[in-house]
Amino acid sequence: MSDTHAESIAFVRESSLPPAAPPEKVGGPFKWVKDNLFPTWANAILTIVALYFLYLLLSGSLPWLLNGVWNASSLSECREILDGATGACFSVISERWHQLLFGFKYPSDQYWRPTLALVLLFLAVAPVLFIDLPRKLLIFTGIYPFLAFWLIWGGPIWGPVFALLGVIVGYMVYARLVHNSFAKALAGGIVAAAIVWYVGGIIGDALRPARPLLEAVPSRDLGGFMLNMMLGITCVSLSLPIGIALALGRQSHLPIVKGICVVFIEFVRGVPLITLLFVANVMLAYFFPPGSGVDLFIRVVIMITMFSSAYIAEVIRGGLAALPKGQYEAADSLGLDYPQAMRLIILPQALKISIPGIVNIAVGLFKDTTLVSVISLFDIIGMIRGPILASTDWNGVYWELFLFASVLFFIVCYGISQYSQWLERRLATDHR
Amino acid sequence: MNVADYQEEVKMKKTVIFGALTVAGLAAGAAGAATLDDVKARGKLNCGVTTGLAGFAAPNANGEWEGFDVAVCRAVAAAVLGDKNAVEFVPTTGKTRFTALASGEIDFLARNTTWTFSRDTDLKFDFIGINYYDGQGFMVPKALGVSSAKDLDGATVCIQTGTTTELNLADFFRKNGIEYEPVPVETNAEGQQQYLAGACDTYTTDASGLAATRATFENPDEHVLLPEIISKEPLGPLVRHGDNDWGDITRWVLNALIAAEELGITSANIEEMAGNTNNPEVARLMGTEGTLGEMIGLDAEWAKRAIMAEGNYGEIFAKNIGEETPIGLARGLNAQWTDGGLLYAPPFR
Amino acid sequence: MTTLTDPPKESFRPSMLLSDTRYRSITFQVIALVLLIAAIWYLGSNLAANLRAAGLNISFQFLNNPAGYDINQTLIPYTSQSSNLQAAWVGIINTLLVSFLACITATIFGVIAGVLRLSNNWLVRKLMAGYVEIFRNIPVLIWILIIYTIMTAAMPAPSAFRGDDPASSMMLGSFAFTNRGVYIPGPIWGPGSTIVVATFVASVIGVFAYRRYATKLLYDTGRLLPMLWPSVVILLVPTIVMFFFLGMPIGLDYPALKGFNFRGGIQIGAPLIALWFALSIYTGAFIAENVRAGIQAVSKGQTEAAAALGLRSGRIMNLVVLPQALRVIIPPLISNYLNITKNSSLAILVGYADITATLGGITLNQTGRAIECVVLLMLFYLVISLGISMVMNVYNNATKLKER
Amino acid sequence: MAETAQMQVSDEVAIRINNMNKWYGAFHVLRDIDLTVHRGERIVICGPSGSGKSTLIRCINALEEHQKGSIEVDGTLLSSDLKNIDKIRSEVGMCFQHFNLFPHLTILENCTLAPIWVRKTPKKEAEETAMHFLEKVKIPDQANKYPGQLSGGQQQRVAIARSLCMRPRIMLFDEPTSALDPEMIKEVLDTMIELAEEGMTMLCVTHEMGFARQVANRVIFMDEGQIVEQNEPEAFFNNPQSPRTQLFLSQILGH
Repeated sequence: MSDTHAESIAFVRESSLPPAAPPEKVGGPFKWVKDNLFPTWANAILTIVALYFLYLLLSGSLPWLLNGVWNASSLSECREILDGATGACFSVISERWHQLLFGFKYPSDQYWRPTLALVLLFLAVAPVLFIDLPRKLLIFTGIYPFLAFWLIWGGPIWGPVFALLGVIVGYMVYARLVHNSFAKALAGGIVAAAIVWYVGGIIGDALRPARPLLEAVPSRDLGGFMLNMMLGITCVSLSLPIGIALALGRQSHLPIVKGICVVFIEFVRGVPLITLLFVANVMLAYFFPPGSGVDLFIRVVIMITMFSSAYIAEVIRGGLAALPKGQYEAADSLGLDYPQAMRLIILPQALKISIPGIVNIAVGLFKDTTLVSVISLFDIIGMIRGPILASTDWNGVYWELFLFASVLFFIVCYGISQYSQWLERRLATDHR
Repeated sequence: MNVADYQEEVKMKKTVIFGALTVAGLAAGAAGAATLDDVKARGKLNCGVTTGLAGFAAPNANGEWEGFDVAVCRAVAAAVLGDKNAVEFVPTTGKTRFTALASGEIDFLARNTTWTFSRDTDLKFDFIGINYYDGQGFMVPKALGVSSAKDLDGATVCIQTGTTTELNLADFFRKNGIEYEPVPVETNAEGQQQYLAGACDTYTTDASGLAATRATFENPDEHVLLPEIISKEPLGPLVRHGDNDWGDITRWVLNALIAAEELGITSANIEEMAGNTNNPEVARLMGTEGTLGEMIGLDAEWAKRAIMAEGNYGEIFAKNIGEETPIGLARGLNAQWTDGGLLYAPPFR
Repeated sequence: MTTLTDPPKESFRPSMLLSDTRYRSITFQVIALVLLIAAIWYLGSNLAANLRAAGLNISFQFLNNPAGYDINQTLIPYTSQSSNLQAAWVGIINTLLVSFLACITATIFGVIAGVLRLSNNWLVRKLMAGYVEIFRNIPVLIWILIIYTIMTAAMPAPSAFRGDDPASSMMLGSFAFTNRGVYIPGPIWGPGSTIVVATFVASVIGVFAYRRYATKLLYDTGRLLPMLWPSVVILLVPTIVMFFFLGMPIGLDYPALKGFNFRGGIQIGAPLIALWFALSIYTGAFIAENVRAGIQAVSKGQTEAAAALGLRSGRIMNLVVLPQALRVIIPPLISNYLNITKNSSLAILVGYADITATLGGITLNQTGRAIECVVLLMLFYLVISLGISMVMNVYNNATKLKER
Repeated sequence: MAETAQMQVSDEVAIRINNMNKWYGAFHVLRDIDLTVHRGERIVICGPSGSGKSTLIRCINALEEHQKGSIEVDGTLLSSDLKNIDKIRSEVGMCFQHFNLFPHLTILENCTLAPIWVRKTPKKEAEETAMHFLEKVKIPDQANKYPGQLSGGQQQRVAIARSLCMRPRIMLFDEPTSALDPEMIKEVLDTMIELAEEGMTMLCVTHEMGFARQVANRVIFMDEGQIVEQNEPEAFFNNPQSPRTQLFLSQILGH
């Protein structure tokens, strides 16, 4: 301590200092470039290497992209137009646009149906994705699966209507009984729904119109990117409840229940999806009662759902494990029984924690739906590798088609992962 | 709305009763007896074809299937259901075709499949005849300067997996004591891509398939088929083992197409032939005489409809793969026995 | 359990099956077991009925029959006359080979990209972010197809090397990059080569021994020996000396264009390269994210604490940050390895003879034994996955933070 | 104050624990516990960490299972019958060290959840009750906030209100103040004192000796899973008998 202060250590600040601006820096783009691109020698070399790489990439692809031909009707015509110059033949995309999106067998005058279903999909998932939207919109989310089913497959409207009615009645019965006992409510709901479905089936048969409003389309006529979307959405939504059940089973204290879940999860996670698709393709039909003939689309949905439910179960299990034990104890001490505690306290929190993980699984699964092309379903890759490349007109246009498929997948997957990151940030700042 | 759609719809309705999971409707019938009943109840014939081989089975730009194998499917549908368009074409790969048939997903497989002993016996199928006598050949670029398959020592060979050609290839090179390196491909399109990129020196498959493939090249003249045919490939449609009635129906539809050519019945003159003919066999075939249709559980005009669907064998051949088409195949072994070929339909009696 | 003060034993009532915690769990488990058995029985009886109807039977006899087809890349002896079982072994070894190679390169790609994503160089950071996002968001199947197409369409065919004025030539006269694969010189093992190899192995052990000794010396006496140069010397000098002393017993076999293809040396087939590279670069993007997350997970406080203790930045990285980051990185890394192994089943797309392509592909097609082949196939992958999971568990337990 | 409190103790037995034993595997956590709590009694349990105090009170509402001996709460013998367990849990409220509020529900929802789902109270009535108790713990204005937006002391008071909404006859407190900052301890203790003055039967595991002196009518000292000493607070603090109690008290009061 210096002499000047020696006489008086005591000090009282009478007035607070006003905040001052930071000292002036050398600003401008030049400084930015120096700081971010050439701060050290090693970094400068890295920058130059990166620039060279970028140059190679762009000089290789840009002329090809920009010089693309959009209005030819076959590859040979494309080549004529290009006349030896580098350039893509994007006309395959415009000419086969519908086939790439809907497969080659969906009735062409009905393309508006899957398109409308896609548009409505955004409306249906919006309240799920953005919690700020009014909760009433969830009603539409509940109706959507039946609506979409009817739009895409067509046929008489009574099927989806009674299916929906069954669900509604079942839910009403469940909601009425759930205050008493979850088990009774669940059983009651299922029985009520089954009764409605049964009666509805009979009524529906009787009411069958001479000509359905929407022409029926068999599921093997589905194809293209639409098939990827449908498989992805159907399987992820079906596998969520199964995944939750598996996760709860795996966390359970009952050794047999736990054992069954562990074996199922580890088995499914241990084998590649493609072998499961082989099962769907060559084996699963043998496991259904003779003569039931479940078609390939359903068999594939079953196997992919099994696959994703095992992965989702693991994510949710992580969420369950991350919850503090106190939450379970608090629920117990208030006298909540197991279904109540799970439904009201544990699962809402565990699912919230698991959302990013579930989204990751969903993105992965959506990408993996391309594997169905290996078992001769005509998804977008199946269309490219099959009918389009096999046709005399477009034999040999790989890059344009694969680029197109890549762009589609990138848009969807990148969009979902950006959403997931937004949600993660939001949940992090949200009330805990 | 036709009968087929109506039937499909009844099926769809029932599934809704069983619950929401069964979303897409029942498809195939039982993997047991009475295929005919199933097909009739469904109103559609489920016919397995390739995923795309020009001339044999490929969807055109409108998504309609066309080709040599497709025509056989349509003839069967016309005979059984009275509508040549009442066919659901199920594309199958080399891997999936047999399971699709065995599991009842398809009723009839017309996918240039080679008739072999083990497929007929061990895999429990019945080949109902031969619609194309083929043999495995090699295609090479002219620039390679190879004139015989025996010169291919050390070559890289593109080969479609899951076919008998794969085994024939191994046998051929083994027998001649020369080496090769296989490049397995899944589809004909990929085989073509690999071959054109020079990733293999030669592409081998059925000679008819090679011709069909070469026809789609930018410069077909730069490629030659080598003279050796290294295998017998009798290609024929097949059905499940055990349903002999269904086997009979399909067998005789195919025979009717072949016999029609022999007897000079074409889709153009068929009405005339049916109306007034002195040839008793034609009359039996046309259903104006005898009860052949009844014997196989169909009506009298079954064969007439089958022939009217896409024409007789010769017409089908000419329209899809004949010399006038880009595929450009000569009749060769596939000529009528009267012309020195192997086609020989048993008598309709 | 039973003492006088215990609650009096109530006589058993059926309602206790549901209301009493002691019986309730048994009740549920019995129900679960019954449902499981019923499900298995149902599926099993359907299977039996269907097989009977189709006249098929389950038999593994076909494994001993000759396979009849050829395989282009085999590490173990195989001809078309070998059994289907041998073909399956070829497939298994090929699966393990491509998985192993891809795991190594994916790790390299991933670590580089992950570290560079944290670089303070803006351009590099963005470039790496682009790499990660593009590769993560496009299906691996498309990548495999694209890379295989690049391999076959963009690389020269062997015929391009032919002629007086060839369109392509070999690199350094000994490496040939063609659309059928890469041909590199292979070793020829002469007499005495085992001694050279043995010397090399001994040197490797020697390097580890030296480093261990140096660390021990540091701990015991505080003397820090130089590490890098002695290691290099120990590694190379004895082997080189031995090599020349024995008269250069190991030679190189250079590939050369003979007939249709290059012969000699080591051939790495195009399918293997395409699959290897596609899996590596795809999974590398995922690993990059893990690496980045791992490094970021080590809290800044750790670095500051280490710095406050006076450690220099290199040592901070080695002694404090990396051990903690690895704890975060390695579990997802191993599950990425698992994914590589499972994704290698897509070999079928490029015609690489892995287990899915041999047993699950050609053998299945040629014999028609679908159920048997698929069951064996799943069994193989299951064994591999469980094996890798076991390794992961051992690692997790070993590195678990000791906490109360 | 202590005297007025003492007068509310009735002869009616609220909890009777007889010769209760508990093991974690081979580890003997609770050894021959005998304890009778009368209605209106306020008992403070203290002891070094790991002495089994928390385990003891967690056994009372069956959060932990005991292996030997008996526990009787309000005349109901605790058995493995779920109905028994549910009955006891709805009679016994519990507050935890870490509050264990449900973070995804608002304060009000936290308080109405159990009355609605367990007691089947109509929602409106449950909300009125909840507001009543929230007023009592002096945070009615926070009813629509989420737990994460409240301070620790407020959260613990909500936790107490949440328990009270079930109208329990007995309250268990498991170190309710040990996770709190010093300035928040008082607000929680005040709430507890108020509760005690109303005659609530309370079992409280805590190291707040001031609270024990002021409110408790019995202090129990546990060590190594046994009840070592119990006495009225004055006697307990001023004249501990067992050497272990003396050592413990000297350590926590010594500075």
